[in-house]
Order: sequence, then structure tokens, then C-alpha cells
Amino acid sequence: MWLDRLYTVGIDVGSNSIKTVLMEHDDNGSEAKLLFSDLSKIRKRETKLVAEQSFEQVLSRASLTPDDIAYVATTGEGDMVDFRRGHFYSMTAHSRGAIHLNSAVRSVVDGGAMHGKAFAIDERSKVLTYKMTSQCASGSGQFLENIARYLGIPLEDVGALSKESTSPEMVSGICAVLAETDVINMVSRGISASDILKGIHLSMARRLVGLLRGVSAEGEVMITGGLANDTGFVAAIQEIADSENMNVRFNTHELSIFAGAIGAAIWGAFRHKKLAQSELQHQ
Amino acid sequence: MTVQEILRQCEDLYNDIDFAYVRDWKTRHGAGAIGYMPVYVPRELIRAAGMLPVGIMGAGDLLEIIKGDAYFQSYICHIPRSTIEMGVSNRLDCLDGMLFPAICDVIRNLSGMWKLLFPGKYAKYVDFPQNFDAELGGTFYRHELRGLLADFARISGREISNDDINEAIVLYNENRRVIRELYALRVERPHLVPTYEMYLILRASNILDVAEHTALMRDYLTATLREERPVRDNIRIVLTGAFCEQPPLGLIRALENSGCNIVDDDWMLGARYMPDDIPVTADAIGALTDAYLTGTVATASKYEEDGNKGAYLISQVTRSGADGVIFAAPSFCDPALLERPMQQEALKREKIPYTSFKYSEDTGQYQVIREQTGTFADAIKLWGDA
Amino acid sequence: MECYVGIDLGSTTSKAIYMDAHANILGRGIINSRHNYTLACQIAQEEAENHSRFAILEQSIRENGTGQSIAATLMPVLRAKYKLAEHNAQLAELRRICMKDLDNWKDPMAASLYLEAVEHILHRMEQEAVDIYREDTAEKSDFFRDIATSQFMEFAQDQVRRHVEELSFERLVGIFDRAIIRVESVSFAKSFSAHIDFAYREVAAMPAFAPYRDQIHAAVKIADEREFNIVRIVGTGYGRQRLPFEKEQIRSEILCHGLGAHYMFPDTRTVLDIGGQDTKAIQVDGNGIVENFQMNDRCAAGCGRYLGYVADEMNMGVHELGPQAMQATKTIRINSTCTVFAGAEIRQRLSVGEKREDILAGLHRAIILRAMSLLARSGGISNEFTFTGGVAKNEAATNALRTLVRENYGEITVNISPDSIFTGACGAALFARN
Amino acid sequence: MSTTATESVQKEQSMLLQKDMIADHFRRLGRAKEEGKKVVYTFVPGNLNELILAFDMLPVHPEINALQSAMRKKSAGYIREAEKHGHSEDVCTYVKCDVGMLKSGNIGPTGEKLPEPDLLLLSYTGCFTFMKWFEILRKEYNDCATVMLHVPYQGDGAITEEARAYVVKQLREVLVPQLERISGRKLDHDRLEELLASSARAEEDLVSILESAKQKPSPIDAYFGGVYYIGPIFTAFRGRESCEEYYQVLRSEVEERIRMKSGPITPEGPMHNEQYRLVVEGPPNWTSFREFWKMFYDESAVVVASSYTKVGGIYDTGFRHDARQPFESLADYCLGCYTNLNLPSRIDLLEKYINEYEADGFLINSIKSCNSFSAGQLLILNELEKRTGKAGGFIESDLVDPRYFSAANIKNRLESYFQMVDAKRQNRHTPSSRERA
Ligand SMILES: Nc1ncnc2c1ncn2[C@@H]1O[C@H](COP(=O)(O)OP(=O)(O)O)[C@@H](O)[C@H]1O
Ligand SMILES: Nc1ncnc2c1ncn2[C@@H]1O[C@H](COP(=O)(O)OP(=O)(O)O)[C@@H](O)[C@H]1O
Ligand code: SF4
Ligand code: SF4
Ligand code: SF4
Repeated sequence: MWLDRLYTVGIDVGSNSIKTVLMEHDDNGSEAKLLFSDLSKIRKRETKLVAEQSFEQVLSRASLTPDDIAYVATTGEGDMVDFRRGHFYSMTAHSRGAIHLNSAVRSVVDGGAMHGKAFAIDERSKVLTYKMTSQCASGSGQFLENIARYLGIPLEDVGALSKESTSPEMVSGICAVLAETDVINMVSRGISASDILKGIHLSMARRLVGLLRGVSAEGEVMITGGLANDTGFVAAIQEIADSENMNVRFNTHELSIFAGAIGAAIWGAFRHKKLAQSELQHQ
Repeated sequence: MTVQEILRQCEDLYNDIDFAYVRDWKTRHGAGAIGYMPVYVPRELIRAAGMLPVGIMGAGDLLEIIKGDAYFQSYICHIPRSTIEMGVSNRLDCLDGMLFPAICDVIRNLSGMWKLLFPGKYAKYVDFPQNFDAELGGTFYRHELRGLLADFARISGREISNDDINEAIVLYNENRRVIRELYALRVERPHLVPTYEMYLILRASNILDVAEHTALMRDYLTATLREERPVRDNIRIVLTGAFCEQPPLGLIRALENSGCNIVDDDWMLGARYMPDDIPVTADAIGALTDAYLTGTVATASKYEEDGNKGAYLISQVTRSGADGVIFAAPSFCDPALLERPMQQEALKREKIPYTSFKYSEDTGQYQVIREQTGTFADAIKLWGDA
Repeated sequence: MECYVGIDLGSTTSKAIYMDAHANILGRGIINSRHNYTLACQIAQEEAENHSRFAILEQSIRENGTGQSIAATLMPVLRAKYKLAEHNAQLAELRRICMKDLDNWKDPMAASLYLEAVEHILHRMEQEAVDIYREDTAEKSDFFRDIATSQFMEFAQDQVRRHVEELSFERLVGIFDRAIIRVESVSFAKSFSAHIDFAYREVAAMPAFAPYRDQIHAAVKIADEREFNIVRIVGTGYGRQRLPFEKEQIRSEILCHGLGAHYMFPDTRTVLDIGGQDTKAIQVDGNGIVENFQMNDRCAAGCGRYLGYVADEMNMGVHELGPQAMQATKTIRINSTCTVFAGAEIRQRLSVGEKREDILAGLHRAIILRAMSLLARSGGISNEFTFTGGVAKNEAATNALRTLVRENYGEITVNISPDSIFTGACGAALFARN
Repeated sequence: MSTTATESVQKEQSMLLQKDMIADHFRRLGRAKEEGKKVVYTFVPGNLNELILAFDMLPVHPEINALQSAMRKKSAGYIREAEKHGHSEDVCTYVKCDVGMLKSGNIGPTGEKLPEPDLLLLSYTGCFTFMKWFEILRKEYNDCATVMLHVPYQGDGAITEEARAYVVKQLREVLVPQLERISGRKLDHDRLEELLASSARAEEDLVSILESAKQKPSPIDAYFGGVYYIGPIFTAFRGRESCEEYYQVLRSEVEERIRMKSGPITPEGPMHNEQYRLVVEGPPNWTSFREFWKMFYDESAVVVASSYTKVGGIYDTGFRHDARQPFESLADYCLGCYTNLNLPSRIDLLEKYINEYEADGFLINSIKSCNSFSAGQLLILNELEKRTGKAGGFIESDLVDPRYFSAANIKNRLESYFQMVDAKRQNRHTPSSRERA
């Protein structure tokens, strides 16, 4: 059946939250428009369930049914989503999403809950090189969340507080779990929350800038993933990059956190057309 | 035999870290067995002494390391730990000796550790010449081989004649030939020889009696041609860097599932170190020496006199029609990892796409690796310009 | 009396031991050391002193003819009442700080709303206090924080449920989080006289003990008035460098653990200590002198905090992990090393339908496997083997350890003592005495 | 009073000498191209300095550049640079430091640009990484001429006749012709013999200096101080007159200290009351060298023998360069350097040091970079403990990567270690609960 409008859904299954977008595409697939988005924290619930709910959420807002969706594309830990049609690897999706949000970017930093990734892309969003953090959560989004919790500060306030810092406390390579002691220690030494947070932002930024250097990033860099919402982190990463004389400018977009989902939805449309064509050829 | 049956046999061999096959073989033949570490040892000599060569490639993720860690710091690769763990838990008792080929400092030092840990056992460091002149390196290597031969004669209690060696050479030539066929088939029709299966079958060469292994591969060739298998939309990959410590099976599967068909690799390199037949002559030691000096493929542990780094890898890519290269190296493996930037430079010049990751034989989480190879495959597939 | 003090300033708890000149342990004290180390050290010491006073009290009662017959029944009651007094004092402090916090709120509307909620919660906590400290109630946490936290959470949830629109759970908890740290920093231990007096009056009013009130009073007086002449203090543990002590008064935790273990189990040759933030494997000789040791790096994987994190992840208390893991029918292999990644892996496993207890069994095995490799690195396990530190309280962990030790090192005596958490402090006290 | 005065004067003399020698060497390197001198890059262990000098070529040692970079706090940046070019974080940091330095303009320790190599002399001795290292450099220097000297390992604990013959033959038939070709001159045998004779004289003095640590108190620190003492003989100077002179001066300084019964001189000042005598296995850390040394100084711990001072070659078991059999002795030198010994031989040597130098214990500084040294060190630790009954300690750091030097961690371990040595020496008896009961 041919709808005059093509709808696809992209679901980015993160370790922390699930991001779902519904997109509408024009006939030749060159224009894609975001209709609705949903972000659901997993919070110890079953991932699969959260994904389903998130999917239903966006559909109901658009008053669509699953049958109206041409392609459900997952990215991230999409294995859990059994109603997907196809899966794209996260860098493939994030890079596409980043280009969609800002066609000028040539590098992407994806700051997620567990891993940090940096990759260089071309104008078609093809991933040229990439670097990822290792199997240690130190310096990850989760790390930051833990610290915020130990400090008793809501995640939303972290950015503003960090920017108030005047003399950031140096931290590096501390365990995401044992950080609690270090943080309590800093508090008891009379270091302010904003200096602690800024110190942590700087240390996270240093790691990610290291990755970016590894992919020889230059020019416009898009921050995707949840960390893009953290203005303190964004400021810190720019600061570090500048101090190391890197010629990069960091971009964020209010939809940065949805970049993976958006990219997946766009690739979904692309594959859908490819598949439809080859079906036509077969007939 | 069906593919499934063959695979089950290989899986059993793979999973058997108690080496029941070796024990059984020894009883059946009333002869000894000599273990060796990767990459290569002249198995022909062991065979010529009537003994069973047994390739030891660590214990993968099959063994919990309880004591092995006592011998190695965290920044040393994994294979020597699990090897020692097998040793100190008496699993390698069935071996009458161990050979440690000169491929890196870790294996080199392991030879001394073995001497200390198992004082009664034969443990030998096999030095390979890095000088490939017949008069220089050749003379030295001949001597090494003669030394080995004398040792094996002592261990097996029998004289080893030139004919004995030639007989073994013939058996291994046969084995090499079938391996070549298998690789050729995979290049031609990769879906018939999935990576996982190819790996297991080759891996069996570590343990199985050479004639049995040759027969097994033949069976597989026949069986797989009869199989109906879906052709998957995978990219073609040459995998390199994994000549010593092996990735766990789960990781090999994950590679395949992330959209990569491996069409050439350096797994079990020892069995393919000399791709061509070794001639049968009146000077068998000389033939083995020549084969080593002139007929071995490139690997990180071997000095390249002409400095044509990457040429061999590029020829692998060309021959197999691969879309790209994956460098998969064990963490903390100096030879493989130091080789990598040079190889990558060479590929860059040829505009061959590549990606790389590190693993350890007991890596349990493949997510990050799958993410990387998947993105790599995506990039080749979606833009198709490779 | 002359006494020697050992202090183990752990990463999660601080422990103190009072010891007499004959190396007899007089008393033990333990406290959360989340905040200020110096303070934690002081409080732990005070706790140990109080504990010593209790020991003296008990001894006086026993030595006092008739007292002997009631000592066994009296002491638990007296202790419980003492604890109650302490608890009440802490609650009062908690109330004071919470109220002060709310006083400073800028938005009066919100403040009054939350004031009411907090008032409700605190009131219930106060009401329940008596029930917590009955001599016959089940074992509970040693720490006010743990008890108060679980109560506060529970009652706060009730409040939020009742006022869904107005109240935010996070915000309520925030008030508590800020307050509890300060409550923990107040030294209550000093108030031995007041608390014991309360306890005494409570027991004296009980028919079973009333006839002995004079003897009890006399004993209380002796204990209360006993002077402790501290000859020397030695500090050890993670935070030892922060102690205001001379260099000679600070001993490496490794040596203290070795010596402490030797003291408790004289035939010990190998010691494993799994604490909150580090794991140590130690070999000692026949005199408790350390011959070799290995410690892990600052990574939560393989330490007590690993289990703590997992407990959070699974919405359980640390003390519930062991018992649940014991129900396992199989052991699931956990692949992630990193604690945070393991947390994610657990969620994944749960979502594909693996059973909690089986996963937990895997986690306990994982932590013990890491310890095994540390042990191997330090020189293996020789008879006898002593397991100390907080994780030794966890049955599933000790179970996994026993199995692995037997499988890999044969039949070996494994010592686990209920007081094993004090091993380091005990060693430090011995150093003080020498 | 007077002792301190003389000490500081003496300290200055040998140190100044060494400083001048190094400065002079780098000045010559700086002028090499304009003076038409040929430059040979080569490695320290078992190096062929006399042969290089005999052709009037100038040697550059990339390892020395790397360690100098670390001491000048440049290594972190260089390593990052190399990693940016695709080098793994897992591999030897010497290589990465060198590659990073090259990529950053090849500025040597004195701030002058190093001349590019005319020849890479890959003496593949005691370490596989060397081979990769020069393969990498060969590419970096546009396929620069490279000559490989394969030195077999002492797998069975001895130098075999065949191994010696193999090395000698390579020296004669591969190295010499190649050196002749690059330098454009024939080998001057007389010159080579002179150089070897000079080496032997300096070696004699060096051994006497190293063995002075058998005195109590030891007049030298054979690890931290030791790395300075081996500087000239293991690098560009062996065979030269200046090298002989250096060791004469140093030897007389040490002898003076023995007479005065004074301890080693450290950057923190002379050490007065020797508390611990240690044997150390493994290379030092260069990035925090002084901080590291100070940890020992603070505890009055003196290192009386170390294996690192044998990386270039082992002299104290009798080897000397020998003008009468130039190639054979060069071969033996290559074959005999410390990392070319198999593990059992290394343990025997360390055991001998612990006994002969009357050490209270031994310490292993395990280097992340260096598989050649590190693989097997834990077994060395166990064996030595078993054989000597002395306290063994194990710390981990890296040569030139500051990321792997955790001062707090090392201090913690050292502190425990020294207390352990103490306890072992005193062997105090502590009552256990059972005895009291
Ligand atoms: N509003 C916010 N302010 C600050 N940080 C945020 C915000 N939202 C998310 N983050 C950060 O982003 C991380 C989650 O990023 P996300 O891309 O959703 O991860 P994943 O895809 O792995 O679940 C969190 O761990 C947190 O650190
Ligand atoms: N009752 C208990 N049941 C199970 N585990 C416990 C219990 N009490 C403490 N633990 C464990 O012990 C750890 C703390 O150990 P401890 O030896 O006090 O550490 P430290 O000396 O570093 O402060 C906690 O992280 C927790 O995992
Ligand atoms: S240090 Fe902490 S964050 Fe890093 S691997 Fe260990 S547990 Fe995970
Ligand atoms: S994995 Fe690499 S470093 Fe380890 S033993 Fe094998 S070749 Fe050597
Ligand atoms: S591995 Fe060791 S011996 Fe080899 S180059 Fe590196 S530091 Fe030197």
C-alpha cells in the first residue's frame, strides 16, 4: 500500500533511556521532518516494555497505528525491540542524525550514559573514523549522574552550577562507583558543588577531546546524546579543546539527545525505499 | 557426515580443555605428544618422531583464571595466563614437552617460566632466524632444527630418519592443500563457509592427528557444498592481527552477525605459515629450513627485510576480493599492535577501508566491538563506494 | 585503666578497638565514615569506649553475687534501651536539622507544604523507635543512617502517594540527604552518662529487674566513672594519612590486617580482606608478620561497593543480597568487569527472563573470582585461611569462597569471625601496645 | 662539615663531566650533517658502539631520547601524538615517545634538532619491540637503510657456540659491509681494537664502582644513582677516552666516600643513615624519577644492586670487551645483556645479588611498557622469596608514560613494604587471642 506520506520511527535504546522519534518524509526522501519525540527513562524497568510504551506514546500523539509506519528502525541496544524492521549501528545513526540537525558538522561526539564516542563523518554522514571509550564507566554520563546524586543535585541543575565555578577541583580517572567517597571527601574539605562539578566536567571533556583528537576532528562538531543537554559539559569541552588549540567548535541542538533516533528513522526511510524498489523489480 | 556433525566434533575438541583426545591418542599409539604455542613450529619433526603435535592456544573463555593471574600483571595479554592455569591444574600433563616459538617477549619469557614451574618437563624455546640468508640464518636454523630432532628422538626413544621426516612432510603437504581448497571456496562463496565454521574446523588442526584433520576438512568440503544456505547481505573482510591469542567463539559469531563475512584471516597461522608444498628431498631438514626462509607468509613476529610492510596484507585483500580489513588484535599484544599503524598506512595508500579493535580470549562483552564492526559494515553497505 | 587504641579508618566505615595491657579487647566501636575522617575516627573511638564501659558494666554485674543470675537476661535489655536512647537523640537532631533547612526555604508555600510532610514522617519515625529497639527484635544495621534511611523512604513514599500533585519524592529525600550527613557528624557517644541513665531507669522499672536495682546502679556507676588512660593510639586504613597522628602512630593497613588476623586466629597464614573500596590478599608468617600482599586498584569491581551498587540496582538492601543468592539453582556468568556496566548487564539479563537469584549468584562468584586472582598473586592460599572485612558477613560470598578455595587449594580451614570487620583496628591496637 | 663540602664538590665533578660529555655529543650530532658525519640510530642493549665509532659514525639511541623526554616532562605529549597516529595505548611507551618526538619535529634533549639517520642498526637483542620500532622508523625515514643483527636468546641459559657463530658471521658479513657502504670507508681494525681496549678499562672501573655497594654503608645507590653511572658506558661513549676518564673520576669519588663511610649522594642531599639495603629488578620510572627516588630517600633505603644497570651488558660476572677477539667479544656482549638471559638465569643473578650485597629485601618495579622485563616478574618474586627468605615487594609504573605512575599508590605499597622488611628483621612476637586465653 502506498501512502502519500511516508512515516518512519526511530528508536534509540540506550542504557539509561529510550529515545523514540516519529518522522515524516517526502516522496524522494530528501526531506525529513520530525513530528513527535519521546524520551523515557528506563529506571530499572524492563527495557523492552519501556520501548513499547515509548513507541505507542509517539504513535498515539500522531494518531497513527503501527500499520501506518513504513519502517521501524532501532539503534543502540536495539536487539531488545522485537517489532523493529531493521537495525542501524549507533554511529551510523548518530552521524545521520547529526547531519540532519546541522549539515555543516563533520565530527560528532556522542556522550551517552556508558560510552563516549567520537567520530569523523563526511557530508553524506558516512563514518570515516571513530574512537570509543573503553570498558570503564569513569567519565561517562552515568558517572556524572552518580556524582550529581551524591551531591544531591538534580541533573537539570548540574550545567548551570558547573558554569558558576571559579576554581574547578581537579579530578581524573576516578571510579564511577567509588567517586562517592571522593566527592564526600571534597565536600568535607569545603569545596563547593559547582567547583566539583566543573572539575568533573573538565575531566570528562578531556577524555572526549582525546577521542576527538584521535579522529582528527576539525571545524563544526555536533554533540549528540544526553550530555548535549548539560550546558556545563558543553562549556567545559569547548574550554578544553580551545586550551589544546584544537580548531573545533561544538554545536548542540535541542534535539541532540534524539540524534540517534532521528538518524535511525531517516535510514529507515532510505532502506524502505530501497526495499520497495527491489520488490518492484522482482515483480 | 553432515556439516552439523562435523561441527559438533570440532566444538567438542574446542571445548575440551582437558585434552581427552590427546590422552586417548597417546594410549592408542603408545607414543608421546609435544605441545607448542602459536604461531609456528615445525610440526613435521614431531610427527616424524611418531609423536602428536598439540597446538596450545590458551583456554579462551572456557576456564576461570584462578592461579594464572598470579604470574602475570594486568597489562600482559591473556593467553599465557590461561596456558599456565592449564599447566598448574595438571591439564597439560598429557604433554611430554612444550615448545615456545620466538614470536614475542611474553612467549619467550614463558619458556623460562615453564622450566621453573615444571622442572621435570621438556621445555624449549625455538628461536627463528630473523636473518633469511641461507648461509647465515639458514645455518643457524638448521642447527635449531637438528637440536629439536635430537630432543624428539630422545623423548620418543627412536631414531628419526630422513624418510620419517619426508613422510611427515607429505602428510602436512596434503593438509596444506585441503586448507588451500577451503580458503579458496570461502573466497568464492563465503556463505558456504561461514566464519564460525571455518574457524572451528581450522582450530581442530591444533589437536587432531594431521591425517584425521585432513579427512575432516575433506568431509566438510563435501558436506557444505550440499547445504542450502541463505546468502546474507554481508561485506567481505580480511581479518588480521589475531595470529596468537584467539578471540572467543562468541566474538567470532558476533563479527559475522554484525554483517561481516571473513574471507581471509591469520587465525591458526601455524597451519598455513608455509602455504606451499615442501619438497621431498634427501635433505629434509634443509627443505624445512628453506621453506622457513623463503616460503613463509608475513606476520608481525617476522622481520621484513625489504621493508615492504603491508604488501602481503594488500595481496590478501586483492586475492580475496575483500571490501576492507579488520585489525583484531589481542589487548597488550605488542607485535600485533605495533604492526598495526604500518599496515594501516599501507591500506590508506591503497584506499582500502579498515577498522580495528582489541579483544582478549575471555572478552565476555562484544557490544562495543559489534558496534564498531557494525558501523564499519554499515558504512560500506550504505554508501557502497567502499 | 591503661588502654591502647587501634583505629581503622576505612573507606566506608571507621572502626576502633580498645585493648588493655594484656592484649585483651575491651571494646569495639564502628561508625559510617562517609564524611569527615577525623570526626569519624573520634566517633568510632568514643563508640569503642562506650562499648568498653558496657563490658565493665557486665563484668561488675557478674562479679556481684546475685547479679550473676540476671546478667544474661539483663544485658540485652540494657543494651537495647541504651541504643534506644541514642537513637532518640539522633532523631531529635535529625528533626532539628530538617526544620532548620526548611526554615531557609525561599518559597514559603512550598516550605509549609514540605514542613507538614516532613513532620508526618518524623513523627512516625519517633513512634516506631521503641519497636526497633526491643531486645528480641531481629538483627538490624548498626547504623542510624541505614535505619533512618529506610524508614524515611518508606514514609516519604506514603506522603507522596497521598499528595501526588504537590510533593516531589526527590525533593523530600533531598531534605533528608542533607540532614543525615550532619546528624552523622555529631558525636553522641559522649553522652554515655545520660543514655545509660535512661537505660538504667527503664530496666529498673521492669519487674524482672527491679529487685536488683541497687546492684545494677552500682555497676552502672562503676562503668560510667571508669577513666580510660589512653597510652597510645595507632591508626590505619584507607584514610590513615588524614589522621592527626605522628608517623610512628600510623601503620599500613596491610600489616594491621595481618596482625589482627593472627591475633584472632593464630594459625592464620593467608588473609583475605574485602572491604568497601578495596580488597587485600595477605600472607603472614607464624607471628602474624606480613610476608607478601596484593591489593586491587581503585576500582569498585571486586569490592564491597560492587555489591552495594548491585543492591541499589536491584532495589535491595546489601544484607539481602547474600540470602537471595543462596536460593540460586545455577550461576549466571557476568561478563562485565566494570560495576556500572555490570549494572546494565543485570538489567539486560533480568529483561530476558533470567532469575534474580541466579544473577546474584553470578555476581557473588565474580567478586570472589577477583579475590581469588589477587590471592593467587599474593602467593596462593595456605592453611589457615581467614576472611575478613564487611563482605565476610555475606553468606553467598563466603560460600562461593569456600567452594573455590576447596576446588583449587584443597581442604583448608577457613576462618570467618563475626568481628572480622575489626581485624584492621585490632592489628592497629596491637601495634599500639607493642 | 668538611665531609659535606667535599661531597658536594665531588658530586659536581663526575656529574659535570657527564653533563659535558652529553652536551658535546649532541653538539656533534647537531653538526653531523654539515660535517658530513654519518649518523647511526641503534639500541642500548648489547650495542655495538665500538664498531660504530670505528667507522667514525655518530650513534643516536632512541631509548635515551625517550627517557630524556620523560625527564623533561615532554613524554606525555609525545605519546599522545603517537597514539593519534594509530599507535595503541597498550604498547611500549618508549616507541610511542620516540615516534611522537619524531612527529613533533625530532627535537632532541638539548633543544637541537636531531639529525636524521643514515642507517638504522637494528640490533635485535633481548626485546622483540626493537624490531617493530625500527620497522616503524624505517617507514618514517623514507625507507632509510636498515641493517638487522639477529641476536638469539639464551633460551637454555647459556650462550651456545652456534649462536655466537651466527652473530659473529652476521657482524662480519652483514654489518661491516653495510657500515662500510654507508660510511664510505673500510673498517679500521686497529682503531676497533683500540676502542675495545679502552672499553675494557672503563668496564673495570665500572664494576669496581657497582661492587662498592657491598660496603656498609653503601657509598652508592645502585639503581637511582646507578642509572647515571651506566650512562656513558651504555651509550655513545664506550670506547672513548672521555668515558675512561669519567669512570676514573667516579671511582675515586666513590672510594673517597667509602673511606669517609658516607652514603650515596641523592638529589635531596647525601644519605646518612642507611636503613634498608635493597636489590631492585626492573627499569625505573623516568617521568617522576626524583619523586620516586625521594620515596626511598625518605625511608633511608639504599639500592645496593639492580638488574637495570645491566641492561646494556653485564660486566660484573666477568665479561670484558676484548681487543684480541673483537667480533667474538662484541657477539658475547650482545648475547649477554640482561634481558637476553632466560628467566631462570635472571633469578639466579638476582639471588646472587641479594646474598652478596647483603640486602634486606628486594623490590620489583614492574613496567607496563616492557614485556621483555615484565612478563614473568611475579614468578621471579615468588622464587626469590622462596630462595632467600627475604621480603619481596612489587610495584607497578611505567618508563615514560606519566599516566601509569600513581605516586599515592606506589607510596602506599612502599610504605607497607618497608614496614614489612622491618617486621621481618625484628621478627617481633605478638600474642594471639589463644595464647592469652
Ligand atoms: N537534562 C540533562 N542535563 C544534564 N545531563 C543530562 C541531561 N539529560 C541527560 N544527561 C546526561 O546524558 C546521559 C544519558 O545520555 P543518553 O544519550 O540518553 O545515554 P544512553 O543513550 O546511553 O542511554 C546521562 O547519563 C546524563 O549524564
Ligand atoms: N550485613 C552485611 N551483609 C552483607 N554485606 C555487608 C554487610 N555489612 C557490610 N557489608 C559489605 O561490606 C562492605 C564494607 O566493608 P568494610 O570492611 O567495612 O569496608 P572498609 O573497611 O573499606 O570501610 C560493604 O560495601 C558491604 O558490601
Ligand atoms: S573504576 Fe569504577 S567505573 Fe571504572 S571499571 Fe572499575 S568499577 Fe567501573
Ligand atoms: S598475544 Fe601477542 S603478546 Fe601475547 S603471547 Fe601472543 S604474540 Fe605475544
Ligand atoms: S619493550 Fe622494554 S626493552 Fe623493549 S623497547 Fe620497550 S622498554 Fe625497551
